[in-house]
Amino acid sequence: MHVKININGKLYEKDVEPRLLLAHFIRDVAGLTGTHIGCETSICGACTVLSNGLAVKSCTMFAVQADGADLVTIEGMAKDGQLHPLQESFWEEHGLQCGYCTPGMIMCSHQLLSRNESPSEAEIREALDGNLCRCTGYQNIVKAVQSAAGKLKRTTKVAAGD
Amino acid sequence: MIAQNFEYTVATSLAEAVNLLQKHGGRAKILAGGHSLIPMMKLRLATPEALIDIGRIPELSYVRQDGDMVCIGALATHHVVETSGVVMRHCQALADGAGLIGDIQVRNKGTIGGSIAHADPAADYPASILAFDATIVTLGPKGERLIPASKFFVDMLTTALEANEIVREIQIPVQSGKTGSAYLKMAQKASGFAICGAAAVVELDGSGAMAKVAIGITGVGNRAFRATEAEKALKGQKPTTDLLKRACEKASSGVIALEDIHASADYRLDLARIFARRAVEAAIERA
Amino acid sequence: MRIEGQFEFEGISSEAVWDFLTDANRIAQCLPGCEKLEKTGEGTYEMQMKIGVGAISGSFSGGIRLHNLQPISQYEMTVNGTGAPGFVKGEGKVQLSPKDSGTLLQYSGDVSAGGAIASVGQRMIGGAARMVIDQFFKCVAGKL
Amino acid sequence: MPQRYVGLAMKRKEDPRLVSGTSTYVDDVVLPGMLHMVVVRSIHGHARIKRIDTSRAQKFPGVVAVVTGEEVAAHCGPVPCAASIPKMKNAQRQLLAVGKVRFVGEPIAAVVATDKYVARDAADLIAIDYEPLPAVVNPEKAMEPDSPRLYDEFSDNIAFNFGFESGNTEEAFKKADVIVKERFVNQRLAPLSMEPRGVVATYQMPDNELVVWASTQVPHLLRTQLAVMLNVPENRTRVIAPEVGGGFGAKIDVYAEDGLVGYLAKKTGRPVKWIEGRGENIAATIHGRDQIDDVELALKNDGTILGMRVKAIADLGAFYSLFTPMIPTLTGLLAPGCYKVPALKFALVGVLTNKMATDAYRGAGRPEATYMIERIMDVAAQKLKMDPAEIRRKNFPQPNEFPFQTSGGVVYDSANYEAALDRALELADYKGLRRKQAELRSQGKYMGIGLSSYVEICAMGPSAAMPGGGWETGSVRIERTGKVTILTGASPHGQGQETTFAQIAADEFGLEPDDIVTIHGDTARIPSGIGTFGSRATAVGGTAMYFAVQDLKEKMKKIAAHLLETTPDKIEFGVGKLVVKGDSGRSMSFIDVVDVAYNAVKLPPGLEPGLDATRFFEPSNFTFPFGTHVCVVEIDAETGEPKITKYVAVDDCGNIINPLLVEGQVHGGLVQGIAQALHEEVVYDENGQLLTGTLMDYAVPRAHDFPEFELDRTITPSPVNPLGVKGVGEAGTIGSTPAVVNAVVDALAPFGISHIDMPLRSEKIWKILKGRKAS
Repeated sequence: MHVKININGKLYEKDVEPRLLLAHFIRDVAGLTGTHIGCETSICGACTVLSNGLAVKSCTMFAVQADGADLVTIEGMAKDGQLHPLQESFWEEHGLQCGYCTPGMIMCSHQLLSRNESPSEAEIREALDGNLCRCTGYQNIVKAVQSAAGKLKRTTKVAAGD
Repeated sequence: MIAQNFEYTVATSLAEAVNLLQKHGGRAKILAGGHSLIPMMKLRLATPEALIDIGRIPELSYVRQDGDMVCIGALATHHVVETSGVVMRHCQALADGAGLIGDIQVRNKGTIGGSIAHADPAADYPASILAFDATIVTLGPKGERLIPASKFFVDMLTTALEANEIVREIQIPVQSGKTGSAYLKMAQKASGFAICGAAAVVELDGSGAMAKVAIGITGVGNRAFRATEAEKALKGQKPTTDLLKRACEKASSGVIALEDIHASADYRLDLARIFARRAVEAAIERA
Repeated sequence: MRIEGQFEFEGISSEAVWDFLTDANRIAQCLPGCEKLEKTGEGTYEMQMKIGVGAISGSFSGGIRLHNLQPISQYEMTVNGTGAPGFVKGEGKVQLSPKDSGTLLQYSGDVSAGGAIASVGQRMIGGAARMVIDQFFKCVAGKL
Repeated sequence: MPQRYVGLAMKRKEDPRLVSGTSTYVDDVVLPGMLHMVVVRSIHGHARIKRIDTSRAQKFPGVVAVVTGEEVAAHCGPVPCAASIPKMKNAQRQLLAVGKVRFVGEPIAAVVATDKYVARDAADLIAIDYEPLPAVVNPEKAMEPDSPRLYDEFSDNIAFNFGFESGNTEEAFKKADVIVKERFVNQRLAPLSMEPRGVVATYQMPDNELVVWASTQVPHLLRTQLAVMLNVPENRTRVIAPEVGGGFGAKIDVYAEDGLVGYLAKKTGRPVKWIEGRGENIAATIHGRDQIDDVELALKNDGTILGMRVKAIADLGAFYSLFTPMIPTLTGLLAPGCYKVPALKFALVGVLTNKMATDAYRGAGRPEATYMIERIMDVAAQKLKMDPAEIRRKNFPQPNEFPFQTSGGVVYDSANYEAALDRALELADYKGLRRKQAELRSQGKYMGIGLSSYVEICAMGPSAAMPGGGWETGSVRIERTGKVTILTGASPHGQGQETTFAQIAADEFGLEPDDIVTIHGDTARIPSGIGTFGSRATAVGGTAMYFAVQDLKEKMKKIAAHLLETTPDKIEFGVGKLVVKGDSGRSMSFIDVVDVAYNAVKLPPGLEPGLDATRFFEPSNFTFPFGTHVCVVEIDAETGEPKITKYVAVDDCGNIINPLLVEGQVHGGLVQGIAQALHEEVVYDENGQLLTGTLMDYAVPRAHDFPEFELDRTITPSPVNPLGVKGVGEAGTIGSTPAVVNAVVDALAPFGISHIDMPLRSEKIWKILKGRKAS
């Protein structure tokens, strides 16, 4: 089946088997290897991307389901060479060690902050239920999300002329 | 990680999906959010010959109040259900349950129709669906059918849906009077599925007595069930700590409980009693 | 996983139940998803089954063996099947006793599985086995 | 020169590529013409293989090769084991099973095809006829004479016996006022790095050049083992560990798939890739722990320890992986914990069962020791009606007693155990917690406070104690432009050596960390090395690098002295320059000295050009970090569910290069140790079926399972290395497990409980709450 998927503003199209996982389309067809695969059962969240603005696990979708969708992957977060505040905060707060879960963590945190601009610690911990990290013990990830929330609010305020 | 190949068709309407199901004669599956089906396909425990994708039928993802009914389209995602003002106002337990399914990503994609049609014995929705006496509206070759919740969940992974039928809508009667509802669960640590989940819907009369009590329990048996004996013991009574405790002792009577490495049958049965009572207490609190 | 249970055949004699349950051709009529059942020896049968519980399903080839037959009160049965998702095996004892005007059937045994089924489906194996067994006996009662 | 970067909480140099998705893990390596391998694995715990029919798979379009056991065994050596114990049975296995399978997940056949989807489909077409055999999964049953035997050639399943006695335990127990005993079980765990294993290999004739990309902690060890296993020249073999997504010990091992991919690349003449699925990862990547310890402790009435006896059973699984037999012996070394235990008897039996092999998992042998000593200390305190803090304090060696020879046979380098205990108690408000506990108990609520004072063995280690050597290498090269390149054999997988090594070198040279690049994980670029495990990267690898830096500094001082017309001992390094001591006006810039070294015209007579040094560092001893953790739990009185409400960790890992990274290591370690106490367990049924084969059943902890940890530290430098560092990679894991279990047992003290086995699932606690009335 022929699918067209827009990823980070660029259109990728290919004839694919219906069973091709979206995660494999992103990695193998589009060559965007920042999206990782860490489990088989929709638990670990390493493969999280935004599909039409919603955080989804790209290993639990077939590429054909995303035909026509707009995706954002970790590679699409930085703009003009400038890291996204979430990426910056993960760096500053040491919210990663081996880095394998990090793209998924950032994409899911992005979803959280788009729905809740100042989440509490408990809300952040709950929101990351679908993303496993084996290195950091999560504490610095929580801090990173809090820090990014602050930065994003400031940016919004500046943009709004506050 | 890699599913067996299958034929894939996008259905543009439910009627078309029903036709396609018929064409494949039981060897096709409906794909909505895919969160129950795709993991099973990747492990090759499910090997459907064809998938009929109803995920693109736009008019099926709604929550609205229609007179004395809350109507939820089969494709409403858990996130939509969790955050719907209508659901929160009229059937809070369902929103509670939706918010406890999986995680953000799963709730963004998984649908209420897909979940109840899959009828996992540890799914969250069925407890509330039963407690609210919901009606499941289905579409099949012979047209629409209204299936009461009490008849819908037949057994483990088995519903009253015919092979050619699809869930179209879930209808929940708007609760009258001073009614509250709540859903609580103990999640299995790895999967997040319910080891036990309990939904309670309680209506209080002017005197503070429980005019109506409904308790649905999931995760414990082969299918979700109503704790009818506990309900009977509570109905018409004024809630006291002692009464709630005694009545909810009956929440799992007669149930054959599931058993796995995460919880024994005895534990599940006791959790049913504990969570039934806690859900009733929480529902009263909200009434 | 240990499972046990019982089933009541109301108004059906133990002889009738026994005859049915030890006749391969009739067993085949009620085994869910049974596509082929062939007698290969005294009390042993080969079979092809497509077992499905909801969305989960698989094709299995295997056999049934009936042993320690004590007409008309009890026998033992071993069922096994192997397929792409792994294997399933059940070993158990079936006991018949008259009850009122009918027959009470009690069964107890072990169900085990291997491969993907075991590693993924363990929480459901006991329940699914009970469900399949129950369907089977309901079908038997219907045919009698 | 003042420290400008060592001790600073610097952001990591490796992170920009990791947060932007541009880093390269093994699965991101794509080569022209690359084939994909899928492994067919045993679905039985124990069975004979009667027949394997690969004909349908061979014919499947897109399939390039299908291989089975006999063929591979004829060309490749077995899965390697580097550890050895006197008189142990040789339980090694071939890369693909020959004749028999001994655990679920054991590789039986491999398919390579042009596409991973095709390879997966073809794998389903391989038909294997098994003759199932009775399995044995319980190590005590496996030791019985009539148990099913895993190896026909062995008389039983006992792999080895190991033990020692120091001091006179018999006398100690005779003299004792009190003897406490308990059985402690460390359940089986899955290391579960988020990046599963993966291998890509190419093999090029006619030079017989094998290049392997692998997710490994030990590229150089892997290279040697692959060369031997595949019979290829080691000096034509190159191993690259690109970005490695976590290891936790499991990526030290050399696996069957590593050899298979290499063999198939050679056989097909094309690059081959294999990426492990999570199910394969849980079934066929090494497991950790799985040890039973029967412990007896002899004490005086005042709480003084007189002696200890341990009978340990280690469930090794079905075969030996790289270090399998060695790991449980480490438990003996650390059995006394941070206490004076004058007499110790340790007897260990290693047992073979129908499960995946165990090996080093974060802590490796030391968590088992710490768990048993820290639990038995609480059991003793309960019996003697002493406060758990006081019984610990009573038995600590004092700071002036270090180096401290233990009855475990090791010499602890340096410590002040009491200081860490006091700080932890203060931070946790221990007295206040005890008051609150009494109050809650009177209301029928169960809150528990658990302590764990731990010591552990880090900086692995002296070569005498390490199969394959315990040294590490560091090479430092100053480029002509003055930039510094560090090459380290301590190949990281998340630890941040690119940053910490740059911090150390920057301070030594008076440069900026941005001037310094640390290269790792490529045997063609790094001359030699061992790898990162056993909390050794900074203490051993960092020290090697530090010594190489000193060599270069000496050389640069000679050059500067020559040109500034003084002697090298009068030269010191300042920021960006070399200065004559006490005469800051006389100096040469760093880059000018470098320039002289390379232009080689103005060099002092006899000095070679260039600035490049390599050092091997052989540590004289391990290092011994320590600390005290305090855990507070509350128990749901109905469901039994335990909830951690407070966690305080005071750790001492010697000097600190980067506090941000140290905290990160502690956080991660805590979560893994706490998860062992509460959630994680690899479960096999009695037939050897793996019941926790996916993340739907194996519970990796999530963010919401934890409170915010409160951390502090004491600093007791190690005398073992010039940096004074001890290592911190495993401390959190080792210290936390007993603290949690002690807290839960403490919460349930009113029920007369002295022990509960891990993991502390709610149901186990519920049974206690149900079974007995609180006193």
